Amino acid sequence: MTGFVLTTAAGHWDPLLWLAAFIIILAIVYIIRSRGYKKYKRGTEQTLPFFSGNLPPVANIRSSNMYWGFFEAMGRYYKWLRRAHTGVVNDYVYSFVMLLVVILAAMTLGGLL
Amino acid sequence: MKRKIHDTGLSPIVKMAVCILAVPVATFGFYVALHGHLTPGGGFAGGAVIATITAMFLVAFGRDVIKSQHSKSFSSLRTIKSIGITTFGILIFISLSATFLHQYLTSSGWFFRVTVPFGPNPGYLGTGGIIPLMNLAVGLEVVVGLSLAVILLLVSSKEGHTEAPVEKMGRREE
Amino acid sequence: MISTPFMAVVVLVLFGLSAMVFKRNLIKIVMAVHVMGSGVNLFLISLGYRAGSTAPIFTNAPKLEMALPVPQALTLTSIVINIAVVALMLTFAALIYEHYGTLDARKRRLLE
Amino acid sequence: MILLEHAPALAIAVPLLAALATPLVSKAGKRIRNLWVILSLAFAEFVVIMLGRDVLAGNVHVYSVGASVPSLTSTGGFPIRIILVADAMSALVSLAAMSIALLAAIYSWRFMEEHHSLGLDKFYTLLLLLAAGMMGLSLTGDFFTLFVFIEVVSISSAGLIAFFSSGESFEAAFKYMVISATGSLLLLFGIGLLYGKYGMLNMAAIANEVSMQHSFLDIAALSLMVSALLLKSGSVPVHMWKPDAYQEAPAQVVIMMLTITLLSLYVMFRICFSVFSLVLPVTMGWLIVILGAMSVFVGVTMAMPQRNLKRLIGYAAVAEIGYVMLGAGTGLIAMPNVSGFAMQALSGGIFHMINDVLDLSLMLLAAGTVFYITRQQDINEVGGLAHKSGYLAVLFMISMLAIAGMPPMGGFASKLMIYESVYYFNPLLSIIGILGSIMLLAIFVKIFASVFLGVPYKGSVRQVPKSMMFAMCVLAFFILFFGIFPNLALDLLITPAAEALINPQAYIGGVV
Repeated sequence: MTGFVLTTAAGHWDPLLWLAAFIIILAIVYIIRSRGYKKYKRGTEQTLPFFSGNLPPVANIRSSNMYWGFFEAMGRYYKWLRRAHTGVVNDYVYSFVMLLVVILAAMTLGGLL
Repeated sequence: MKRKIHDTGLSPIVKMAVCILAVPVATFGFYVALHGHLTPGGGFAGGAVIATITAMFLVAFGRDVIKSQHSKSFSSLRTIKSIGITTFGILIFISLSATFLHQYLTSSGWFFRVTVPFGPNPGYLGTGGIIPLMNLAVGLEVVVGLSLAVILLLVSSKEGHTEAPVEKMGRREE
Repeated sequence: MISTPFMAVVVLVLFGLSAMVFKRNLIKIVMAVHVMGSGVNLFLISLGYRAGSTAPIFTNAPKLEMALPVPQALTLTSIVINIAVVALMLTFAALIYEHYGTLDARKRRLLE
Repeated sequence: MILLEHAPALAIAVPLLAALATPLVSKAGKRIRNLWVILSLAFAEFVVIMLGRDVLAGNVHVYSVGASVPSLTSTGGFPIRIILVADAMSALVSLAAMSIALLAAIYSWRFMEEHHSLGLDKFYTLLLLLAAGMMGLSLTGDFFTLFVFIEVVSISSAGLIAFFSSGESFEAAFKYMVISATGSLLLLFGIGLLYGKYGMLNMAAIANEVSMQHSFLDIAALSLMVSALLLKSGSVPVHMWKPDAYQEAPAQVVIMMLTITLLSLYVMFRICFSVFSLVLPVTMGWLIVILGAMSVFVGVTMAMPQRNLKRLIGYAAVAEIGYVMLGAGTGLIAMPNVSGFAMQALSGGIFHMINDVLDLSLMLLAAGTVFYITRQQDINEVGGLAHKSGYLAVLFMISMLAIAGMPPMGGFASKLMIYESVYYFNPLLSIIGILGSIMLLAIFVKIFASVFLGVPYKGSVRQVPKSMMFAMCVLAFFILFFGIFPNLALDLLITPAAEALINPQAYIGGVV
């Protein structure tokens, strides 16, 4: 076999070493878990997750508003991004023509330098 | 069955003319398809010419000709269509002896019995290799494909809102 | 002086592109694609032009100086492909009209 | 062996013949048609593997269609001949494309069953036509055949996008078709320019000529072709058709469209590296790298607020294309003497091309299965599925970690190579790439949490069929394999492909 070390130009990375470390850490975690209190009664309210007193959530967190903070912070950028992403075919062709013009200009200038 | 066909569609003169015309149109379409590599045309154009016959029959005999055998004929038409296109597929593999699409029939005199030197000639069929065979396969597929399209357009428009002019012509006659 | 077919090609292609960018109606966009396609085909044909030559068909050819057959073969294929593309786009436009009730490119349901 | 001699042409002709014969075979029954599709694709996969092994043995595999002897490339008599060239890079790409097509066919056995009213033989015909087009795109050595196969691929994938005939799918298919038609027409215009100047259509023959005289015409033709191929690959300014198309198409068709984007990137690199390498101004490399960085950033930021899962994966695909362009573009900038970091960037980019296809395909198949078993479309109604189908949650987790580039998965090795080499080249680009990876992980953690964790799902859930599970497990196996043994994949597949791209003389020598 050609060995398992991925030698990149600036160093190397050994996946098997990483796996070995991962398994060792899993073993340690399992040991810590197994030393826990074993005489609890399964299936009673003892096994329910503790929501600091109030009722457990009925529905999941709606997936769309998990990162609302991020959208607030980048507000102006997202406003511009939403405006740029119209679903209209004409704007698709317009951006393609713009790309073509930019590449043509860059290549001709590049060619002269 | 006989009486039902005769009362719809255009006048009997037109029906007779369409029946007579069908033969020359078919031969011309077959000619265009077969001589694809010599004269302009080829499989697609020849098939389209032959497909006009179905359109002519539909116009002359009215739509009810189709209504009677509605769904049964379509599946058989589709099988003929796919037979045609599959022969085209097989023809790609035929010349596997040398390489794909190798024109090993050209001027080998086997199929068209004429060996033709390279250069201008008075239009022998042999110069085409397997192209005439491919044109025939594509022609068959296009004939059935286009006539299916015409039939489906007419049949489906019946449920649609437009009233086909052919219908009114027939009724006024009785 | 650039010979006239190449100028016609530039006009056709630019016309097609500009119609696609500015026209709102879906059918007009399909027509613009077809116009651009024929512009590119004209360009391919005019590449193979030789002064004073006949069509490259061997059947009792009057003389041996013939126009280049290869661009004409390319154009044939490109025309057939153009038909298929335009036919497909017209069926989509018809079905969009059936579902949306309008052919305006701005009325769309697929948002950003 | 006759099979090996005709391998490139067989790889294209077998799916084509299977596509043409599917309506006929489906008369015999549904199971026979499904078997026919999968067997023909399996045979084509076998042919491609044989071709790959032969090419890795060192020789560029050349096949001229229609000549009396397959390797007759000297143009006695007929000046123009279609020549299929398979060197290490194209063998790698065709192998990836055909295996994804095979998995898509296996996946769609049960996935399409409830849509039989829409006429499944049409679906399988288009699927096989798409596979034949992909094979043609990756093996062709001739510019005009490249244009014909790009059109075959565009038309059949537009037809497949509109397969679930709802209003939105027609709109997505229409937009895709308009964009692909304009792109390929301009590609044909560029090819016409090249034909006008050199009188030849063969890539290698033109590469041989281009080194001698170099004028503005080459630059114009090159930029036309590159912009058309960038459009087909969906990099930033022209990426907007991708989320629409990925949202509406059935899951397994989206996988094949994913491979098409990577194939058009491969064709662009083939043109830049092999054909125009000697005359290429350095600005082309810079253009690709900058567009790559932009598509990473825009793709990731646009994917954040999405609600529809497949649309979100579309934007993630735009970001993944950005990584490939980032890697290979750096290799392109240091083109004449590609050494050290540039070589690593290029092989990192190619390695990421393969990893990206595997990760996103697994994610898409998992998303398709989620919608198959719960019959829902929006991720907000679907919740707590991990209780019902644990395996699906594990597979989704694997694909999520792979896309974000976490260690045990394949994505990590290629992204490590790209970041390291691009950092030495220009730190800002590498920082954008790393930022993109982190945000990709954040997005998919959000999706995983809302779809799989939380309150158990109330609605009725179907059992994940075996064929879909098999397709996903094969993908998961390859992701893990490339993750744990990256240098095995590197030495076997990637470095020969990178070397094949680097020296155009080998590519030209094989043909001319």
